[in-house]
Amino acid sequence: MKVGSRLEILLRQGKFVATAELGPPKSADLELIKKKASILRGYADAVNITDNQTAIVRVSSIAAGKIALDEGLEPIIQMTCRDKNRLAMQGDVLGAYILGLKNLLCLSGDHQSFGNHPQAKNVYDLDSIQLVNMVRDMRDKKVFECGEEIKNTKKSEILEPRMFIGVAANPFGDPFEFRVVRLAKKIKAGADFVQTQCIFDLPKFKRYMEMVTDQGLHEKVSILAGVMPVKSFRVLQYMKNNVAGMSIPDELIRRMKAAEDPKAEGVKICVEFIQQVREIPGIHGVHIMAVEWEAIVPSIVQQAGLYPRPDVQ
Amino acid sequence: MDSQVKIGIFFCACGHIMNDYFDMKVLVDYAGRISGVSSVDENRFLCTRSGLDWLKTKISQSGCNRVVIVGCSPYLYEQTFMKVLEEVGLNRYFLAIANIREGCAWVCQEKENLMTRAKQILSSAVKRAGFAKPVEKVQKEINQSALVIGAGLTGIQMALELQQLGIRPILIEKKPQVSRKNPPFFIPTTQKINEREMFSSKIRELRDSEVELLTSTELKKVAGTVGSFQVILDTLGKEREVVVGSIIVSTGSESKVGGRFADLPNSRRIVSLSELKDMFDFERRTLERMLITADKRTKYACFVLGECEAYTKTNTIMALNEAIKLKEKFKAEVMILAKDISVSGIELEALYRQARERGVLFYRYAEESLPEISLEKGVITVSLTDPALHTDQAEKSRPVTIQSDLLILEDEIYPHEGTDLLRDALQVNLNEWGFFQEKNIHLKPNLSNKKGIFFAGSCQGERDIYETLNDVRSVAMGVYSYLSGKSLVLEKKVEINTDKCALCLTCLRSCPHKAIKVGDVGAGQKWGAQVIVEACQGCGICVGECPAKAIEMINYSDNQIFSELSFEG
Amino acid sequence: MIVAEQKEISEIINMVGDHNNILVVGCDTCVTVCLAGGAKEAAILSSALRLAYRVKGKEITVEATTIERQCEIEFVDALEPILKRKDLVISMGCGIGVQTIAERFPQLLVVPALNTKFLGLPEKQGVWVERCQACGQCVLDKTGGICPISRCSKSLLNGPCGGSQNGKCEISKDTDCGWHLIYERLKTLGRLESLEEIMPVKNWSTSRDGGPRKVIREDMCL
Amino acid sequence: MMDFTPHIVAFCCENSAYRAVDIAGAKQEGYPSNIQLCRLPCSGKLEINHILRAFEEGADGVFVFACHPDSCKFLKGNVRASKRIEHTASLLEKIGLEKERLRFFHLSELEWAAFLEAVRQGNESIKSLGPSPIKVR
Repeated sequence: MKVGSRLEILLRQGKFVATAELGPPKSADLELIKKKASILRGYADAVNITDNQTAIVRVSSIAAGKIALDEGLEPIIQMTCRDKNRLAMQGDVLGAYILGLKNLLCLSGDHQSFGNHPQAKNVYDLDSIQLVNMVRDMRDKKVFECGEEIKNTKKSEILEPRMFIGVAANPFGDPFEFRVVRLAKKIKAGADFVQTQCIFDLPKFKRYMEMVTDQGLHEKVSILAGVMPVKSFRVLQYMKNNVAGMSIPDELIRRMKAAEDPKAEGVKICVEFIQQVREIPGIHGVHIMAVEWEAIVPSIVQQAGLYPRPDVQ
Repeated sequence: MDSQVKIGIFFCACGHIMNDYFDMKVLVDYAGRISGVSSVDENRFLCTRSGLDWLKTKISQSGCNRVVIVGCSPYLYEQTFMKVLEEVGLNRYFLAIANIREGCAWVCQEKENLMTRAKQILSSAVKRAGFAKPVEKVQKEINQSALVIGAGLTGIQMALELQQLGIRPILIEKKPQVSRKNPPFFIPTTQKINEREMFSSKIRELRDSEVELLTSTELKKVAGTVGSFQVILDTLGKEREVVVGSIIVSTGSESKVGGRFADLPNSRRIVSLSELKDMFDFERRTLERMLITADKRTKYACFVLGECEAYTKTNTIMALNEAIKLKEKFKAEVMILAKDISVSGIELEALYRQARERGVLFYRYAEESLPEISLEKGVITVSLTDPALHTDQAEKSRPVTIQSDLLILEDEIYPHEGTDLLRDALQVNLNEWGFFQEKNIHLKPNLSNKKGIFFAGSCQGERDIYETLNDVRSVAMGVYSYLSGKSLVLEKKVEINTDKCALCLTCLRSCPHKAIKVGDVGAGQKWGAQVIVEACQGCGICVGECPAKAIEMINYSDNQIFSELSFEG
Repeated sequence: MIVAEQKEISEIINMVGDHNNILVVGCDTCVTVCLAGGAKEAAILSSALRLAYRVKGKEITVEATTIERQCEIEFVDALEPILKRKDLVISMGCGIGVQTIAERFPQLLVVPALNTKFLGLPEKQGVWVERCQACGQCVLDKTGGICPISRCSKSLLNGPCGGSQNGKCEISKDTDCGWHLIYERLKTLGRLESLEEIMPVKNWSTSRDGGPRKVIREDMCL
Repeated sequence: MMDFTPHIVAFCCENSAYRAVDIAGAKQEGYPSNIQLCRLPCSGKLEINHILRAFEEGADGVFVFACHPDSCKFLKGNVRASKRIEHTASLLEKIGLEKERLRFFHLSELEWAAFLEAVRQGNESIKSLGPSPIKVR
């Protein structure tokens, strides 16, 4: 056991885990975080706390993560390379750890041109792979990126932050063949678990997973398949046209369009996907990305037969 | 302005015309007071022999070194006056023309503006002459040969005529052989000419001549300019370079069934006009089977025209010719359906009359009631409403239904395949229908936009046989006018100041004639852009583009252009 | 070369303000080549300024000249005789040119007519693209000759992010994904395996992040 | 609108418009005599600062006559001209001159009648704009 987080324990035990997402508010609204947390409590083994998601300013992921922790959730803190340099990142890792946060998802981050501050200067001091490597070295080698040991004074004890390290993987980005290589690189850099981009194109995902299992990568890392409930066909259409690195079959859009109750259909599709990805060799869980629709997560978890969630002994 | 410059001004009264419009005394007076002017003289008729002699003497006597002629349009006598300048030892570009006849006298409707405008034109011309710089001449050897592209009737005739004029022709043909089996697309205007026989005899003539014929050969690349084009030819993948003085495009055109009926199902009984023409020559039996049978029933042949466009001349000529032949050879009932029959052209009215006399029936249809064609179990049915056919005033025209044994549709005539590639290689223009575009349809119908490159025949669009042969004759004369001498004099109209050149390559990229090279300017000098005089056509686009103002067009310098922008007088 | 772009004329007019004896200085090097500030542009700008002020009913004197390289003190020296009585210099050089003139003539107000954009090349006539960010530590040997620092929107060093699709970057469908290009190039070169290596954290101190930079070649110093 | 006689400079390609103007002259049809001609070897030779200079010299309008699209003797000269003119027009507008003072026409060498029509109509449109605001007062 590297860290002993709830997420790590469940994965070690071979449980099929379910994680969800909690987007911090765009204002100093403490109650909203608490409300979202109470919805998810008991339905997700761990919850991603996004970091200025889509480059829009929100409550910091560590602060929101601490609230969520106090509300009884197991947070996965997201950290992007866009907004922080290596100093800020390492400081935040230390800070998050002493607040009791034990899971960290390392991301490149959406380019700032998408968000509400397109004129901002981006940082990208590190890329996500280098971030993984740095956080792993902090944990396992007990050193900062510069090589210095993590301790206060020469004589004092080393007290390193111990993070269970996650990465994202997009099986649908291009060049397709490189996607598995990139995953392997992330594992080599120190990733403990992987959450994939949300899956709409199951056949393509299966092809990707075959390449992953061929290389035995699923044995080195826990892979959680990303799924997303959508409220209408327009969301799918929007993502197809505007979100880079997405593969959305037209057939799915047609199905959503034809549905009498699109929301219910969206949930139904999501549940179907969960059941189908569960069958794919090498999948250790699902990550339910109900963006700004946290309230639907309990019902999805129940319908997918994933309720109740296991306790950690 | 250079203080060495002495401008001589010479007024031409154009007989008495100028005096009718201007107070010449005032103008002469005005001219004399413009700075830089050293002499002002008047003559009654500068363009006459005696006038020109007078001019020559006057220039020499006055000692002026720039000349301004005040008279008529530069399009009329500019070249003549330039020659005079050369004869007295001045550069031909030390000339400016103040066109106060076409540009002023005949323009100004308000009498009170006449003098002001004339003075304005005069002062601009003087300034322009003041800034004139000598244009250097470059002698260039001429290659007395010509490349003819396409060995159809036009190309062959072209090559033969050039040879007669003492210009060595190289005739290239894309197809593996030139034979009457692959007839070119051209149209005789009358029954008197059998174009296939004519073509055959031309092929024989070609074989007996010394014309160099290269089959299976295409043009790949062209460099250089009139007098010396370097052409890369490709014969079945093997490349070779030839140098020719001129290039003539005679690639012809192609045809296919066009218009609404292009998609009719395949049937031996539905043919295009040109297919019918071929059948007469090569598949007479098939026609006979269709149109002559034992049952003595009258056989019908029906032409439908006007599908591609309202009227195309070649289609009309072909239809009339073929209709007469069908009538004569097979005694068939022949009908021509058309929106309009117009027959302007040599002997065409007679051809139409002949067709009527032989009993060809003409039906007219209107734009709003196009003929319908159906094909069922091998039976062709054509139905139309002829607005001229009605029994009663009140009654609407009754539809006519024809069951036809042979249906002949119009050809769509389009540029030969590969025309686009040839355009790119030659750097010439195509017109809106994709045919080669003449420089000026009325004045210079066979010239391309590039000196030394000509078009002949139906590569320029529809041509009948007379027009084709006319093209050949006029192009042959055009080629001769360039290549009859031993050398060609080129002018270096554009100058690049390599000290100013930033080597940005803008001119190299934007020159439409690839007349710029960038490289070593000369021993010991720095790199710079240079003009390739032979290729330069003198458009000045490079001057317009150069960001360093390193390129100057010698007689369109900034100062000279500015001379024409100020308002005074 | 340095690629620059002319500022909006309205912005230049604002900078001119009440000055009325102005010298527009073009530069014969990079900005001539990128068609932003050569002799021709200098002539156009001075003419445009004269016109703009005349529209407002004011006559101003605007002269134009160009010098070989605005980034060399010796060439800038050549301006001295024509600077007399000038109350404003508009530099059509890159940012370096503006500063060199300002440094050489500290009493004089020098303003920029261009926005200096990047180090790049013309992709075709009239279109320039960035190729180098002058990071001070070239990695082109590892990336098949395609620069990830300048051509990846996020300057990533370990391959394309999740936003790469159909060879395009997530920021716009008109922008090539730099890493996709690198991938394709390395594939052509048969060197894809080099992408499996993790490229370590970059030392950005050689870039602007290390403060104003300086190159010293001791043996060449006089 | 006040009645005044505008100063107009017409840049003419000598392969098309300059010839058409000449024919118009020979036809003795008459056209506004305030149109001053400047002969160019091709409209592609026209530079932006020539246009600006004409305005500086007091022109109320500048007309540019080029060959028809796809009919340039030099293939692309008229295309280059039209792009430069578009650029110049936007520059004029930004410095406070109406962009309508700069006009671009296509003409072939035989279209003298079209030339007459263009200058008459162009002359009227410049008249309606009034004198150039930069005219030396």
